[in-house]
Amino acid sequence: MKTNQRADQPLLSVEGITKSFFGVRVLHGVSFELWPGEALGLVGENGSGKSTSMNILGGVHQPDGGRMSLAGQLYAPQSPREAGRAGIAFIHQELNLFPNLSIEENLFITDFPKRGGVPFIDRGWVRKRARELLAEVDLDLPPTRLVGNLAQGERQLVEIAKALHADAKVLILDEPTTSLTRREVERLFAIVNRLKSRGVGIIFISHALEDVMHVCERVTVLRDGAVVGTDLRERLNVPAIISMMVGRSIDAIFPERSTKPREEVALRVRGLTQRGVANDVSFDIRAGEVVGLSGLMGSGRSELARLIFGLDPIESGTIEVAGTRLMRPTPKASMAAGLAFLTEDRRNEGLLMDASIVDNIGLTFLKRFRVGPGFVGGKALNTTAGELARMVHLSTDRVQDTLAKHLSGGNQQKVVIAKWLLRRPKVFILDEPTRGIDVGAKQEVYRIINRLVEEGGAVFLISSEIEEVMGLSDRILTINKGEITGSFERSGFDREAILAAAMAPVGPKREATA
Amino acid sequence: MLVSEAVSRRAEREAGRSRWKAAARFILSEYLVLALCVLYTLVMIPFVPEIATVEVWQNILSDMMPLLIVCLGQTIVLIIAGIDLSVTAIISLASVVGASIMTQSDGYLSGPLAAPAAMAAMLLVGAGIGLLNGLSITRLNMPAFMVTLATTNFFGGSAIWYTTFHSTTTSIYDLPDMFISIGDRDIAGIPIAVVIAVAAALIVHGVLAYTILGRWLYAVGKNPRTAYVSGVPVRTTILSAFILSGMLAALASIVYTARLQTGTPILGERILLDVIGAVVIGGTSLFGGKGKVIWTVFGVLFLVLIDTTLKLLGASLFVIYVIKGSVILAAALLDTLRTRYLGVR
Amino acid sequence: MNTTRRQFTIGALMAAAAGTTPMLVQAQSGKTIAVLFDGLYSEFWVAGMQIIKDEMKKRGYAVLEGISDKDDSKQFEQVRAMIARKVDGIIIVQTDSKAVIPAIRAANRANIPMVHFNRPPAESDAYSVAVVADNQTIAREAVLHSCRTAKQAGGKFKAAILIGNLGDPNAIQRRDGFQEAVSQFSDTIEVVARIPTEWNSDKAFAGLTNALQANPDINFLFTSSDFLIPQITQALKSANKWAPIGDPKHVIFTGFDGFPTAYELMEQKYMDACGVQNLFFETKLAIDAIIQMQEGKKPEKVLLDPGFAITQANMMEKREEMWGYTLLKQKKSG
Amino acid sequence: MNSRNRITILLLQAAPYLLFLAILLVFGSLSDRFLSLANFTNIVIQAAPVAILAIGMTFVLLTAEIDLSVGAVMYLTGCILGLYLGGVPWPIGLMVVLVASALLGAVNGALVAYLGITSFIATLGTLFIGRGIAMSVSNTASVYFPEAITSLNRATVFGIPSAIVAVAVVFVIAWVLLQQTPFGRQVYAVGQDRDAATKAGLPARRIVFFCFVISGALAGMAGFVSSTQIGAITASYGLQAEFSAIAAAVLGGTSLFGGRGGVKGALFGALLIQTAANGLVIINANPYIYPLVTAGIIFIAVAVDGLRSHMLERLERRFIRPWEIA
Repeated sequence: MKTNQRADQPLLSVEGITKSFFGVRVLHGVSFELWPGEALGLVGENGSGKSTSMNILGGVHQPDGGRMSLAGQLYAPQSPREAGRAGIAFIHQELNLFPNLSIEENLFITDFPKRGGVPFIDRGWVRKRARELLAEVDLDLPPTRLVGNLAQGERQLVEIAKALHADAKVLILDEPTTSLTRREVERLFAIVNRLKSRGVGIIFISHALEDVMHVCERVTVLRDGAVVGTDLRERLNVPAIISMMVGRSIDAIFPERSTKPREEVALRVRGLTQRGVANDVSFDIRAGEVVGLSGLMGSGRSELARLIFGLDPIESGTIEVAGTRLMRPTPKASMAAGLAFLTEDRRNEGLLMDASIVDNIGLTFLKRFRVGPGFVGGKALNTTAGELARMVHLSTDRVQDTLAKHLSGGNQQKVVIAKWLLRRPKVFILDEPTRGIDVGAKQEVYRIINRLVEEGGAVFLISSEIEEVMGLSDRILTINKGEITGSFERSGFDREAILAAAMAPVGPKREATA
Repeated sequence: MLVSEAVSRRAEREAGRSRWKAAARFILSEYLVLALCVLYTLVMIPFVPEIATVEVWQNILSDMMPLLIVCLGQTIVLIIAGIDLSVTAIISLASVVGASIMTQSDGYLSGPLAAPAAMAAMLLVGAGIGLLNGLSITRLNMPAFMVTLATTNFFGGSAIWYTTFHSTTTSIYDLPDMFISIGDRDIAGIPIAVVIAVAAALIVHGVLAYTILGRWLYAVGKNPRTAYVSGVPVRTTILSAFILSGMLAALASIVYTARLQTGTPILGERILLDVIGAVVIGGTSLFGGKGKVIWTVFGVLFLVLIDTTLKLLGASLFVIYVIKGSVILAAALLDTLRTRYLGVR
Repeated sequence: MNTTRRQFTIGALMAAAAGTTPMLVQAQSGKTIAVLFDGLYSEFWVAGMQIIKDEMKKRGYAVLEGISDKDDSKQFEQVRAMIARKVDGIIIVQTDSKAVIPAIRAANRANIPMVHFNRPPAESDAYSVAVVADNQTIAREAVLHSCRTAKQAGGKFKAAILIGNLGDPNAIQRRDGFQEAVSQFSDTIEVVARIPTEWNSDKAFAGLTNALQANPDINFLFTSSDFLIPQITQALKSANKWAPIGDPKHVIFTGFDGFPTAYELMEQKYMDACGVQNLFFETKLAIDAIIQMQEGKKPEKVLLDPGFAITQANMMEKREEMWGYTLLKQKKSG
Repeated sequence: MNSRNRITILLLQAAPYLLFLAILLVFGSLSDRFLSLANFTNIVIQAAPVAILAIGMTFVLLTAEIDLSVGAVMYLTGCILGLYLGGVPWPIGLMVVLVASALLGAVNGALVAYLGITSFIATLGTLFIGRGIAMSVSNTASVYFPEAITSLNRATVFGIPSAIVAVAVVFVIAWVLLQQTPFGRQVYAVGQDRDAATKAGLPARRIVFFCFVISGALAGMAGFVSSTQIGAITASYGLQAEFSAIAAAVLGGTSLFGGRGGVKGALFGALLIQTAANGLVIINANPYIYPLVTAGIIFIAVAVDGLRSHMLERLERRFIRPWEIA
């Protein structure tokens, strides 16, 4: 194998990197090596430490301990720009391109070549160089095409071309295939292979294990902030990788629930379809039941929640809440029917950061405090908000004069939960309810969920932490590419099976991958 | 309410450490503008002794009133992070429409009902233009600035054209006494105009501070996404803000028209600077989510105070322009520093 | 920390700046008069304001000035401020003849004499004195001279008029004077363009340029004010119609007001006639009226400046009465 | 559905041109003088000052800012030119005007880019300060320009009227600056996403600052051209000029939110507005409807733009089932 007849030193070596956030250790000594001309697959569940490791490599964060070296030199980038200059290109899922500029302009935006003494862009040179770069990434487009007119996959290739222009030695691709069509994926692989042959090292982060197996010579599996194993592709297969990713469940403590799901259906979804987002999604949630939705990044988990809550339009399908059909779903109509929706984007959709706790909590149900013609009973609202704040164990009782932005992440999330509890929802859709909050706050959230269910509410729980979904749910649905790919009863919960279902191929028939 | 309380709270925490913290708290408080008004008045007394007379203060009060009414509407619109440039055209159009209805030389109506009907029509003009602005913004996805720029040109032009059908000159005169009395009569010693403005201010304050709509307005201004996800009828809220702004401009038009006893189509043409200036001086932010009636009252007071003293001194127009422009810049700079100061900690 | 100091400094500076500027304009004790114009948009107003101010100062008055920038509401506030300031008289130029009436009433109530300079208010029961030129007659006489010139030259003439702000009675009267004159010569002169200028030079320029485009054969022009002369000159030059009397391309041109530029054009034979308002006489009438009213007398409500038409024929004998010529002479000598 | 969307967007994109065509057809059928070369020359000459202003405004709008002070800059530099530079040869006069107006633009730029004041308020303040100073130096009286300047209006270069030459020169320079220099392309990047541009290492503040300088300088240039045309300026000179400029730029497809548009659009917008105004005169329309027609055109153009960006936004959304969309 090529990887065995390697050069005498690795291109990049990472040794014992540790990192803590707010006193919580997220990386417990991550080590791996990347050799010139190889692609290293980096896999692991959400929260296993992939992103943090890559952010450290890309200069976004600085490690607490350990060392890195790049081509034999000590490598300790203080900023993304420094990392870029050292030859590490990080291509994020959210691309950093200007859609209003052409391909070539995006390639050279920071360092346009000028023509001799005059300050004009040397268009001829730019065009020529852009063509070369585009040819290298196999993108047969005029360099003058606006990036805004490109498909997602094409934009990604432009980003790669940009990395090539910067003469990157190491290319980090973060979930590069999730938003690509199969043909675009094939093309990406061809380019990756070409780059390898030129000696570029590639770190390929993906949940799509088939893709990883297809393009990477070696695979490193991370779990709980540490490397569980690195091996050659030939010695691995998808089930083996999954079992390495999952390991044994550890210490998550999920409070017991005393009640069983009731008979009546709280939420009934039938044939929900929106082109490009969801396809023929049907399921029920009963009162007093927690249904978990498990899926990988880009599987359409959050998108499904948004469709149900009426934030995005739907083409066909029906939604019923406690027997009432939502005719034209909008947040207002959904709320009136008894739905509540905790968004994954707390900062931009969940809270008014510049408003007080009371104002945030009251927002969902001001009419409940209506006095006379449209007035708000301020005292009643304050009292109720105070009660809710105590119920969710908010750190402060100064609900009137504490701004949301001054709270910690966990407390912010409690405010979001409180504001929805104000409506006493029949069905509570929770999208990543514990993202970015500490362990104690997580426990509180779990407790609140249980209490809600015990009182007859239904919960639709979306989480990227499979532990959480398994610990809380009565039933688990798996989703991939906007389709439901599996359903598991509590008695039949099995991590590997669930993960396998979440990775089940969907969509148009995939070409056979050798 | 929110920001200032947070500020004073933060300042409280740090109080006692050094003297400048107390000064900072004061500068950041909403009473800064009021204090500046007092300071300014005291400074001016040696130069314009009349400033200490009751009559001048009556003038200041009366000059403030119509401007304050327009500014109340602008405050509401700025709270939702919009802007309403069309208030000037609304004032002008409402003025000539109202006058054309009630003028006693060949108006549409005569008798005791003429004046109330005319005033109702004026308010309707304001509400209608506000509705058009609001619908264009919420339904056609147009930026408030461009919408109201277009409507201000359109209805400003319409006002001038409209007048030609009702008068051989550019204004409409001979309004009923009942209407004119708004401009020059008192109720229990208080001019009617003041009563109207104070009532409008109290109502707007009530709406902003105590009603559901008020909370929706702030929520939409702070973050329309969050508001929408929380079930706030964002479009209706934006629509209401522009309708309210239009109606308040029309109400101001009633006071202006009554004061001049004449409907003229260029009535509001020159007051846009004063309107936006006064609201911004008061501390309302152009970025939305922040604004209070009392701030606007202080802002209007400050602007009118400057205006009045300069008038009393016979200062030329250009001095007035330069000073007003500088005051607005200073207020904006103060606000930027204030936000930065808040943002840093 | 620095920020806060800076904030304080800004506040202090603002107060200080506002506090010190007015010191320059502080008036001394004694009698005071307020001169409130709606703008100083042309030399007529600049000269009028200057003459009134000089004259009043000469007579021992302190003068307070105020410009409303065509905002009647603002002017009303200015009048009230002047009343509060207890001035001894107000000379005013309003924008709208009707909107000024509440201001007259307020002055009446405070017993402060008010004189309208050059623009009369609308009819009302309020008492004030207006000094006005006999616009209609002056315009008619000047245009009549041009009409006769046209008739003599023979052939058909296409006429254009630049009309002022329709809310200004003076503009209306000048338009009517023009109409009266040309209607007497309807066999020779046809009016093809009536250009509204709203007393705005940009609009006048664009309007005339477009009118010349639409009617390239315009050869008779009347402007309701001489302050538009630069724009007219430019428009005619661009249309290749700027030629002196005698040239076949010459446009018979009648002015109004009696500006220095008008005199120059007459001298250079580009302008045929000009209706002249007697500025010196009008300022004298206004000042006399104010003083009489202070003494308790009640002058006529309207004091007329008969004015006159200066033409190529009577230019030499009449020019001494033309304020524009006087100003020009002063400028040249000093 | 997708291709239908694209067609709708294309239609919406073409809407201003269709509007222009409609104006030409309507006025052309109402008057035979309208569709003549002489009249179009006339239109371009009259549109020249607004076109130059709009080109300057485009720079500022591209960075998602706004400049309300351009009319005041025109007036103030016009006063300087007429009052103090009467005797100098016009090229020197023009240079002084350009330098002075660029400095005024720099004040705006500093207030906005470095002191962080919202551009709307900052330039509203400088608008009044500028007008106040101009009124004080001119005593609000008319300011006359000497023959050396007013004769420029009739000057031609190879038979082309000077105003058209001025617009052409400004247009070409602005176009080259925006399209062919690193600065120009970075203006677009900053306007599209200031944070991303800063992250990418672009000097966003400096770029915004220079856009205000350019807007100021071109306001001076526009004032100079219009001075040669009207021969004298009064205190109402330049009032509302900022709105004409913004309207022209927006009509030509420049977004108020930055990053989209260009100087071609500004030129087109100015011509569209002037063509409508000219047509109304030619058909001898009631002068009172002029502002109504102009406002109506602006309204339609902005509404079309709003719908278009709404549709684009929907198309920009990321999909998880891309094969269903492509």
